[in-house]
Amino acid sequence: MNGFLIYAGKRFLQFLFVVVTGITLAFLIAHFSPVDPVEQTVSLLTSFGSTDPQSVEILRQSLRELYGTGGPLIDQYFTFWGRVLTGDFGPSLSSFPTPVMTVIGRALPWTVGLLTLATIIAWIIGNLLGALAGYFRNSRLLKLAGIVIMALQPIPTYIIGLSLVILFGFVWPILPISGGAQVNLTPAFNWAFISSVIEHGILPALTLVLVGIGGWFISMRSLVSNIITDDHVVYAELGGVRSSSIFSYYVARNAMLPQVTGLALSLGNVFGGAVIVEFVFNYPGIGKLLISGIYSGDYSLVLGVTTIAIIAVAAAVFVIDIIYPLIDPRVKLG
Amino acid sequence: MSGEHLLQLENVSKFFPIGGFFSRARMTAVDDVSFALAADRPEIFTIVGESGSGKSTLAKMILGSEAADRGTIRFDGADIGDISSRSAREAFMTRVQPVFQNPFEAFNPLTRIDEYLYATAHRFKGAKSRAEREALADTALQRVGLSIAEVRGRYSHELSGGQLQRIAVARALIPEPKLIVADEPVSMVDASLRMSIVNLFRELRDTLKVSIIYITHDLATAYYIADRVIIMRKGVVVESGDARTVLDNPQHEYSFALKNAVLPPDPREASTIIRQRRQDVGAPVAREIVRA
Amino acid sequence: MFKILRDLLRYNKEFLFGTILILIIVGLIVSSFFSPYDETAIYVVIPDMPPSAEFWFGTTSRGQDVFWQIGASLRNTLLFGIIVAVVSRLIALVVGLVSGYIGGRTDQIIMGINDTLGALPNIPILLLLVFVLRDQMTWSMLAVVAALLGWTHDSRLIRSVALSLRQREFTRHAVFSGMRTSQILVREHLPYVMPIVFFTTMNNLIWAIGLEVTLSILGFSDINRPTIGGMIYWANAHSAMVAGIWWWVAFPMLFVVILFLGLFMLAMSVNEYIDPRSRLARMGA
Amino acid sequence: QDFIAGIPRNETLIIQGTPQQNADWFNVWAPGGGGSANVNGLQQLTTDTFWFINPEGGPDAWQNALATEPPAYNADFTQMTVKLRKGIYWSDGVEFTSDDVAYTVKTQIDHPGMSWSAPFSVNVASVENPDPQTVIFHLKKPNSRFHTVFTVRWNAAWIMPKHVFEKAGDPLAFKNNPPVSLSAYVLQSYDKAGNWTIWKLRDDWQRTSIGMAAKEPPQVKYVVYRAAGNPEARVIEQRNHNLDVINDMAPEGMFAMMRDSKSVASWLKGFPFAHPDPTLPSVLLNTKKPPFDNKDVRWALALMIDIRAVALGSYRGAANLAALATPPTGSAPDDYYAPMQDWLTNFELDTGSRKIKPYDPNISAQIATMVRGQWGDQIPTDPKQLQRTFGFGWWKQDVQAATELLQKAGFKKSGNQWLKPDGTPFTIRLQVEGDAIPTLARAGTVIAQQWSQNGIATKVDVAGPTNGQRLSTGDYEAAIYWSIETWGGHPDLSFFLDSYHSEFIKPLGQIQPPRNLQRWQDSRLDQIIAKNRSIAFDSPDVTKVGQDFLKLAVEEMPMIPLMAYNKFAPFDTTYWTNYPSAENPYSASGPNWANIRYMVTGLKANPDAPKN
Amino acid sequence: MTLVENSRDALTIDGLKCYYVNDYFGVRREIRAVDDISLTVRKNEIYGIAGESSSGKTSLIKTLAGAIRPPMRVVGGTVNFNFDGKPIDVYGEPQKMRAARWRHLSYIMQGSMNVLNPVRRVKHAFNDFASRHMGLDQAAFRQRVEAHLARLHLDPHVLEAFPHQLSGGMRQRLTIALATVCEPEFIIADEPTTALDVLVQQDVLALIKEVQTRMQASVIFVTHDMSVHAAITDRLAIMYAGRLAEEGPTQAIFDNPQHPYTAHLIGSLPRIGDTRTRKSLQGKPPALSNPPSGCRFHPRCPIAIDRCSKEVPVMQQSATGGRVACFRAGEYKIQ
Ligand SMILES: Nc1ncnc2c1ncn2[C@@H]1O[C@H](COP(=O)(O)OP(=O)(O)OP(=O)(O)O)[C@@H](O)[C@H]1O
Ligand SMILES: Nc1ncnc2c1ncn2[C@@H]1O[C@H](COP(=O)(O)OP(=O)(O)OP(=O)(O)O)[C@@H](O)[C@H]1O
Ligand SMILES: [Mg+2]
Ligand SMILES: [Mg+2]
Ligand code: NI
Repeated sequence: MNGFLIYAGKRFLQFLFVVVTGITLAFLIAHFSPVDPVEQTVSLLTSFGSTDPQSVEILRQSLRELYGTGGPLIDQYFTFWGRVLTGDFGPSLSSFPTPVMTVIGRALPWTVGLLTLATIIAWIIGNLLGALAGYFRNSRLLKLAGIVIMALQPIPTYIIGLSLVILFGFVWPILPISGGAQVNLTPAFNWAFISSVIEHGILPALTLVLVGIGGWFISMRSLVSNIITDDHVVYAELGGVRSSSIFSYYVARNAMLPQVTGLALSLGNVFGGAVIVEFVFNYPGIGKLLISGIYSGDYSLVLGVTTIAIIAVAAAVFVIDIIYPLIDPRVKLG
Repeated sequence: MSGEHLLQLENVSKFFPIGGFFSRARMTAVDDVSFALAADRPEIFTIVGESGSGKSTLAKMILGSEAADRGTIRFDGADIGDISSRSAREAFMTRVQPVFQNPFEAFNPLTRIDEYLYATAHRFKGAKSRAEREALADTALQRVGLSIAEVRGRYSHELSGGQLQRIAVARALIPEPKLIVADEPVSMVDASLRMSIVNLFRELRDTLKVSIIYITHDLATAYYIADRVIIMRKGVVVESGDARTVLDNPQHEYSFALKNAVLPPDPREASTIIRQRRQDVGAPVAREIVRA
Repeated sequence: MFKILRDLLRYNKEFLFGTILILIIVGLIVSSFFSPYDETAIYVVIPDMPPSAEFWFGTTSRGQDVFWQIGASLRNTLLFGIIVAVVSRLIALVVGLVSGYIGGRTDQIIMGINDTLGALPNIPILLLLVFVLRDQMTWSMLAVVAALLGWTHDSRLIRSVALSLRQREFTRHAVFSGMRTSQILVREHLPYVMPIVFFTTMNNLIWAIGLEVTLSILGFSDINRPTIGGMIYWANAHSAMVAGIWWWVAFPMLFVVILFLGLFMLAMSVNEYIDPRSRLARMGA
Repeated sequence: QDFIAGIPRNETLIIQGTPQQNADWFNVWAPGGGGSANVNGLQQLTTDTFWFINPEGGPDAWQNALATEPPAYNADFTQMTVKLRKGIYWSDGVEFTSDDVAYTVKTQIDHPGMSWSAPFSVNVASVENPDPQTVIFHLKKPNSRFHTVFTVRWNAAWIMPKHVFEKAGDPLAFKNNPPVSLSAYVLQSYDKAGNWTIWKLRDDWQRTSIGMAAKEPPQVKYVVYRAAGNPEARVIEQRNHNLDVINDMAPEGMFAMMRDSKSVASWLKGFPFAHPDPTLPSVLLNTKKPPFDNKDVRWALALMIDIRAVALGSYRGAANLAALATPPTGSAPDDYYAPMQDWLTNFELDTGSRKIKPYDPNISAQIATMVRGQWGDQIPTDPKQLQRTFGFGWWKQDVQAATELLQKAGFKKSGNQWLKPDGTPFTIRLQVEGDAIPTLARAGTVIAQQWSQNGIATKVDVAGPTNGQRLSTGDYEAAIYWSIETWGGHPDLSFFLDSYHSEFIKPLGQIQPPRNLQRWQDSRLDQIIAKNRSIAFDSPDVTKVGQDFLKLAVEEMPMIPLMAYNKFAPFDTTYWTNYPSAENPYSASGPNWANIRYMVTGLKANPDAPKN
Repeated sequence: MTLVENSRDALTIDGLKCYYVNDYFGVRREIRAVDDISLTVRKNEIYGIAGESSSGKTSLIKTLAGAIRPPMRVVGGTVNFNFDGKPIDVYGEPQKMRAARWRHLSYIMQGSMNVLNPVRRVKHAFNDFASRHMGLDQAAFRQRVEAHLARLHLDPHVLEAFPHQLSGGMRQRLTIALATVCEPEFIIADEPTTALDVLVQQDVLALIKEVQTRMQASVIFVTHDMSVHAAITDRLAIMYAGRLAEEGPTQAIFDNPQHPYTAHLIGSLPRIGDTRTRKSLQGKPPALSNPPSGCRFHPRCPIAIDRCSKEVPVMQQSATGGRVACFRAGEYKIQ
C-alpha cells in the first residue's frame, strides 16, 4: 500500500472533520445571535417614515414568511447543509432575495486580491529582513530596521491606515484614499481600470504590509538565531562557503519551513477579509460585508462568508500537511 | 523456553522506506536477525560490522524505540512490543539501559548534563534528596574517571566527546540494570580510558551480573572483553559465535576481511597495510586539479 | 538571581534598554493608581489643551488628562492582553508539546480540534459572541474567549517542533534516564520552543491589543473602562485626528510602541539567556 | 488621475452615500437593497409621489409633487381624492397616469413584504381611478392622516411604473435595473462593488414634477452618490473637493472644517453651524420596569442632569435644547416653544416636601455665554436668534429637589448611593447605540457621570446594532435615543403620536411597534390621540392638541427630552453654491432625505469653479 | 612574522593559549584547554595528535582552524599558516583566512555526523563547499565527486539522499569526502574515523594518505586510535591536560616513548589475540579549570618526584629526535 495515499487520506478525513465541526459551530453561534434580520429590515423600512403600528406588525409577519426564518433549528441546520453541498447559501436576508453567493461573489475578488498580495509581500519582506537580522546580528542597519518594524507592529491597523490616509490623502495628496477603483470606471481588462485598481490598492496594501511584516520578522529572526548555532551552519562557515549561500541555503531555508505553514494559513485567512482596513479605506471587500451581515442579523450571509473562510483555512492546512513532507525531508509520514 | 532468556530476538527485521516521497521502495536495515542472551549467565555480547549494517537499528529495536517490522524481541519472556503501561515501561527501563552512539546528540544542548544523572537516580533508584542523587551520580561518574564536580551545571557543548560518552556510560550504570545496550560507547575515548571503561564492563558482568550488548568497530576491545560476537553486514548476521573463536578464526569472508583490516598498533606494520591498500584501490585519479 | 540580573544588565545592552522602556511603562501604570482624577470621570480638566507643562501630554476633548488616561488605559489593556496571552500560551504549549510528543491518534484528535478552532474567523465569531452573551461579556470573559481563539496557530508551530524533537536521540536518552513525560516536556522540549513562545507571546499580545482596539472601533467595548482601544474610540468619536487633537492618539500609540519595543528587547535577551549556546556567544562578543 | 472618469466635474454634484451591499438592486418597493439601501440616489432622485413637506417649515413647506393640490377627504375621512398633474412622463417616455397609482396600491396589497404593502392593506378598501388625473381611495375605516403615506418627509410610498412591473414577474424578486425614473434624474452608471452610483439629469426633465416646480433649469447635470469612507476620510475628500455634501460628522470635525477651509458652507453661518433634524434625542425611561414606572423617579433623574454639561459633552455646546417632547426645529419653535414659555416657567412640581418651579428659561443663554469665549462674534446676541440656535430653556439641575422626589418615592440614601425602597442599590444601565451616533453616546457618558455622582451608579452600555431590537423588546432600563420625530415643517404630531396609543403597547419581551419605546401608557394620552385622529391634518386645532400632549409629557416625564438632533453637514462651495441654510431654508439638505431633490435642482454653479 | 618564503613549515604555532572563559550569570570558570603550546607542522607530513580524552585536542584544532567561538578565547600566542608560500596569520588576517578555506585548508569537525544540512540533499554540500575551487563544469564536477566517493565505498546515489537517511558511518565518510575532494594543501581532521568499521577506515586512511602524498599536503590528524596514528602519521604529538607531553616521529614514539603518559598509552593498547588484562591509569584526568601545579601529570605519574609538582617542565629535545616535557624523560618503561 502506498504510504502517501494513506497519509493523504487521513489528512483528508481530518480536513472534513474540521470543516464540518467548524461550520456547525459557526451555524450555532450565528443562529443564537439576538439580532433578528426581520427586525433589521423592519426598522430600515420604518425608521424614517410615519409608522402606523398596525402596518408594522403586518410587515413583520409578511417578512417573516418571506425570509423563512421560522422553523426549528434542526430543520434549518439540515437545510443549510443541503445548501452548502450545492454551493448555494440561499438568499441573503438583508438583500432579499439576492442569493448570498451573488453578494459574496462581488466582494470576494477585491478582498482576496488585495489580501493575497499584501500577505505575500509582507511575508517576503518580513521573512527576508527577519532572516537577515537574525543572521547578521551586528549590522546596525538591520538593527535599526528591526526597531522600526517592531515599533510599527503594535500600532493598531486602524491608526496606521488612518495615518496613511492623512499623509497621502491630505498632507501630500497623491493617492486615492477610498474605494477600489476610480469613480465611473467600468471594470474591464484594460489599462485604465487595472492601473486604477492598483492605485487604489496601494494604501490599503501598504497598511496591511506595514502591519503584517512585524509578525513574520520577529518569528523569522528568532528561528534564524536558533539555527545559526547549529553545527551544519558553523561548518559551512568554516568551509568558507559564501555568506550568501550560507544565508540562503543553510539558514534561511531551514528557518523558512515553519514560515511556509504560516503563510499558507494566512492565505487561508484571506477569505475572512480584513475588516479594519476595508473599513478605513472603504474597500469593497468581504470583511465589510461580513460585519454588515452580522449587524443586520443576516445569518445566511454570515454563514456564507464564514463557511468559505473555514473551508479556505482548513484547505490551507490540508494542503500544507500534504506538501510539508515534500519540503521538509525529515518529516515522517504518520 | 523463553523463560531462560534475558533477551531473545527471533527473526527480527526492519525496513525503511527509501527514495522519493511517492516511491514504494524500501531497504532492509536489519534482516532476519536472531540471537538470545541467557538469563542466568551474564555476558558481553558484541556486535561488530560494517557501518550502516544496522547495528544501531538493532539496538534501537532492543530498546523498544523502534518497532520491529518482522519477528519478535522478548525481554524476560515478555514481548517488548507489548510494553505499553507506564509501570511496565518503567520496570523495563530499570532493567535495560542504553548508551547512545553519538554523544553530541544524546544530550539535549539546552539541558544541563547532571539533570540526566539526577533523574535516573531519582526515578530508578528512588533517591529523594538532592544529596542522595548527587552521591549516586558521583559514584557512577567516578567509575568512568569523572566526578560530579566536573559535570555539575554544565551543558553538553562544554564537554569533550569523550567526557560525554563517559557520562552516558555512568548514567546507564546508576539503575544497576540487567542489560546495557551500549552503541559505540567508547569511540571517542582515549585508549587508556577506553580500557578502564571496558574493564568496567567486565567487572559489571562479573560482579553485578549485568549483560552488555556492546556495539563497536574496535575489534581489539571486542576481542578483549567479549564473550560472544556477531558480525553484521548489510543487515544480515554473517557470522556469530564465541568472540575469541570467531575473531581468531573467522569463517565468513567478510569477517575475515574485517579482521584483517584491523590495523596493528605498530607504525611499521600499519603503514605497510595502508600502502598496500592504496595500491589495491588503484592509481589515483590521474588528473591535475585545476584550481579556480 | 540578583547576579543574573546584574550580569544581564551589564553585558546585554538590549536587556538594559528593554528594562528601561518597560520601567517607563510600569512607572506609568503604577502612577495611574495615584491619579488625581477618577479614571472614568470626564470633564475634569479643560478640554483640548495641547501638551504643556501643566498637561504633559495635553488633554482630550472629553476633558481628561491624557497622561493619567494613558496610565489607566495601559494598565487595563495590558491586563487584557496579558490574560489573553498567558492563557492562550498555556493552552498552546500544553497542546503543542503533548500532541507533538505523544503523536499518533491523540495527536490527530487534538489537531482536529485545534484546526477547527483555528479555522473559525476570529472577528465575526467574537462579534457574534458579544451579541449572544451581551451582559456576560465582561472584559475578562472577552479575554478568555479571545484566548480560546488565539492559540491554535502557535500550538501547531510548537507541535511541529515537538514532533522533530521526539525523533531526536536526546529525547530517547531522557526517557531512559527516567524523566517523566511531564519532565521531558518541561525540561527537554520547553526550552527548545521557548523562542517560539516568546515571539508568539509578543505577537499574541499585539493581536490581543489589536483585537481590543478593533472591537472598540467597531463599538463593542465597554466604553466606561479606559483602554487603549477606548481612547481611540473616543478620539474617533470626537474626530480628534481632523480636529487637530493629535496628542490624544499619538501619545497612547507612543507608549504602546515603547511597551513593545521594551518587550521585544527583553524577549530577545532573555531568549539568549535561555539558550546556553548563544548565551555564551554573547559574552565573548 | 481625475477623481471621476469621463464626466465633467463642474457639472457634477458629489454626495456622500453609503456602500451598497447589493449594488444592482434598484427596486425601492422591495427590501432587497441590503442594510444600506436608499442612500444611493435612487429614492432621492428618481422616485416621486404626491406630496412633500419641507422639514424646515416656512409658508411653502407643503409641496405638491405628483398631485396638484392637497388631499381632499370626505367628511368622515373614509375617502381621499387626489388630483394628479398632467404631462408627467416616465423616463422611458411613457406617460404617468392614475393607472400607475392604482397599480402601485394593488400590487403592494397583493404582495405582502413589499415596502408599503402593509399600510395599504390596513387602510385601503379599494382604489378607483375614474380618469387619468384622478385617484379615489376608499378606506376601510376613517383615517384623517391617510395621505401621509404619500407625503414625503424622509420618504413615502413611491409610485411604481406599471408598464415595467407588469412585465417583471414577481415584484419582490425584480431588480428593476436600470430603473425607470419618474423624477428629474436617471441612472447613468453604478459600481458593482457598491461604492458609487451616478445619476444624470433627464433631457426631458421638464416633464417631471420637479421640472414643473423649478423656476430655472437645474444646473447639476450629474449627481454622484459615493461611499466616502470613514469620517476622517470624508473630511479629507471634501477638502480635496471630491465630496460636495457630507451627511454628518462629529462637531469637532465640523469646527475644524469651518476653521481651516474657506470653501465650506453650513446651515448656520456661525457657531454651531449645525442643522437641527426633526428628531428628539431623549433619555428614554422604560416605564414598564420599576422603578422607572414611578413618575417621581423619572423627574428626579431629570433634575439630576446638568444639561449644560450634556450640551458641552455631546455637542461642544452646539446643542439645540428641548424641554418639550417635540424637536425645536422647523415650525415647532413658533407653534410650540414660544407659545408655551409662560406655561413652562410657571410649571410647578411637587417634590413631596415642597413645590418647585424647575424650568430655567435662561439656560440656553448660559450655554451661549460659555461658548462665546471660544467663538466670540459668531455667537448671536439677539435673544430670538439665540433661542433658534441654542434652544429655549431647560430644567435647572436641582439635586435637592431630586433627593426629595426620591425620598417621596421611598428611596433611601446610604453614603453616596441611593437604595431602592426594597433596600437594593439603585443602579442604572444607560444604553446608547454607540458607533453610528457618537454624539448620543457622548451625551450618555455625561449623564451617567452625573447620575453616578449623585448617588445612582450608572454604567453606559453600548448596544451597537442590537440597539433597535433591545429598545423595541423593552430590554433596557434607560437609553439615549429618540422616540419622537416630527414633520418638522408641520405642527401635526401624528407622525409619532398616533403610535403612542395604549392599544399598541406590548408586554416587555415582545416587540413594541416603533416610536413609543418607553411604553408610556396613560389614559389622558389616549384621549389626546383620539382627539387628534378626529381632526383634519390642517385643522388649527392640531396645535392645541399638540400642546396638550406636550404638557402631559412634561408632567409625566416618560422620557427626558434633551435637544434636537444636530447634524453637522458641511457643503463644499468650490463647484456649487446656493446650498440651503438657516437664512434660505428652501429645502432639506440631508443626502438620504428624498427631499434633497429640491436642493439638487436648486444649486447654482460656482462661477469661480476650477475649469476642467 | 619572520616566515621565510618557501619555508618547509606549513604551520607554526607559537606559545598558543586558548581558554574557555566563562564569566556570566554569576559563575566564573576558566578552562585552560590549550595552555602554552608551540609546534610546527611541515609541508608534506601527517601530524598526529593523540592524548587523553578532554586533554584539549579538539580545542587546539579549533584554534588552528580559526573555528573558535565564544566562550573560547585566544589568550596568547600566534598561529601562522604558510600556504603556497603565502603566510597567513589566522587571528591577524581573518579575510585572508576566509579566502583560504577549503581551497588551502579544510577541516573535519569532531562529531562530523551532524555537520550536513538536514534539509538539503548531500550533493548540494559538495557544490557549496567545493565546486567553486575546482573550476569544473557541472557534469565533470559531478563525475569527479562520484569517483571520489567511490573510493570511500559510497554509492553515487548517496548524493541524492538527505543526511538523516544515512548511517553515522556514511555521514562521516561524506564529510571526509567533502574535506578532501578539493585536495587542499592542509587538512585538519578531528576524529574522522570513529564511526567507521575497520574496512572502511582503511580506505579512508588510504584516501587521506593518497591525497596528502599527491598534493604534498600537510594533515593534522586527531584520533584516539593509536593504530591509526601508527598507520599514517609521520609525527605524533601526545597531549595531556592542555599541554603537549611529547612530540616526535611516530615510529620513535611507539618504539620508545619518553613521557610516562605516552608510555602508558602505548602500553594499554589491546591487540586481537592478546587477552592480557590491561591496567588503566590510576586516578582521573585533571580538571582543566583547576589543573595540578607543576607537571600536570604528576598526581598520576608512577615516577613523579618532588620537582614535578613544583616546576613546569618545558618541551626539550628528546633522545629519540622529538621533544618531550618531562624531568624524567625516558625513564618509565612499560612492563
Ligand atoms: N530513519 C531512517 N530512514 C531511512 N533509513 C534509515 C533510517 N535510519 C537508518 N537508516 C538506514 O538503515 C541502515 C542501518 O543504519 P544503522 O544506523 O543501524 O547503521 P549502523 O550499523 O549503526 O552504522 P554505523 O556503524 O555507521 O553507526 C543504514 O543504511 C541507514 O541508512
Ligand atoms: N564550550 C566550552 N566551554 C567550556 N569548556 C569547554 C568547552 N568546550 C570544551 N570544554 C572543555 O575543554 C576541555 C578540552 O576539551 P576538548 O574538546 O578540546 O577535548 P579533546 O581533547 O578533544 O577530548 P576528546 O578526545 O574527548 O574529544 C574539556 O575539559 C572540556 O570540558
Ligand atoms: Mg550506528
Ligand atoms: Mg575532541
Ligand atoms: Ni435624521
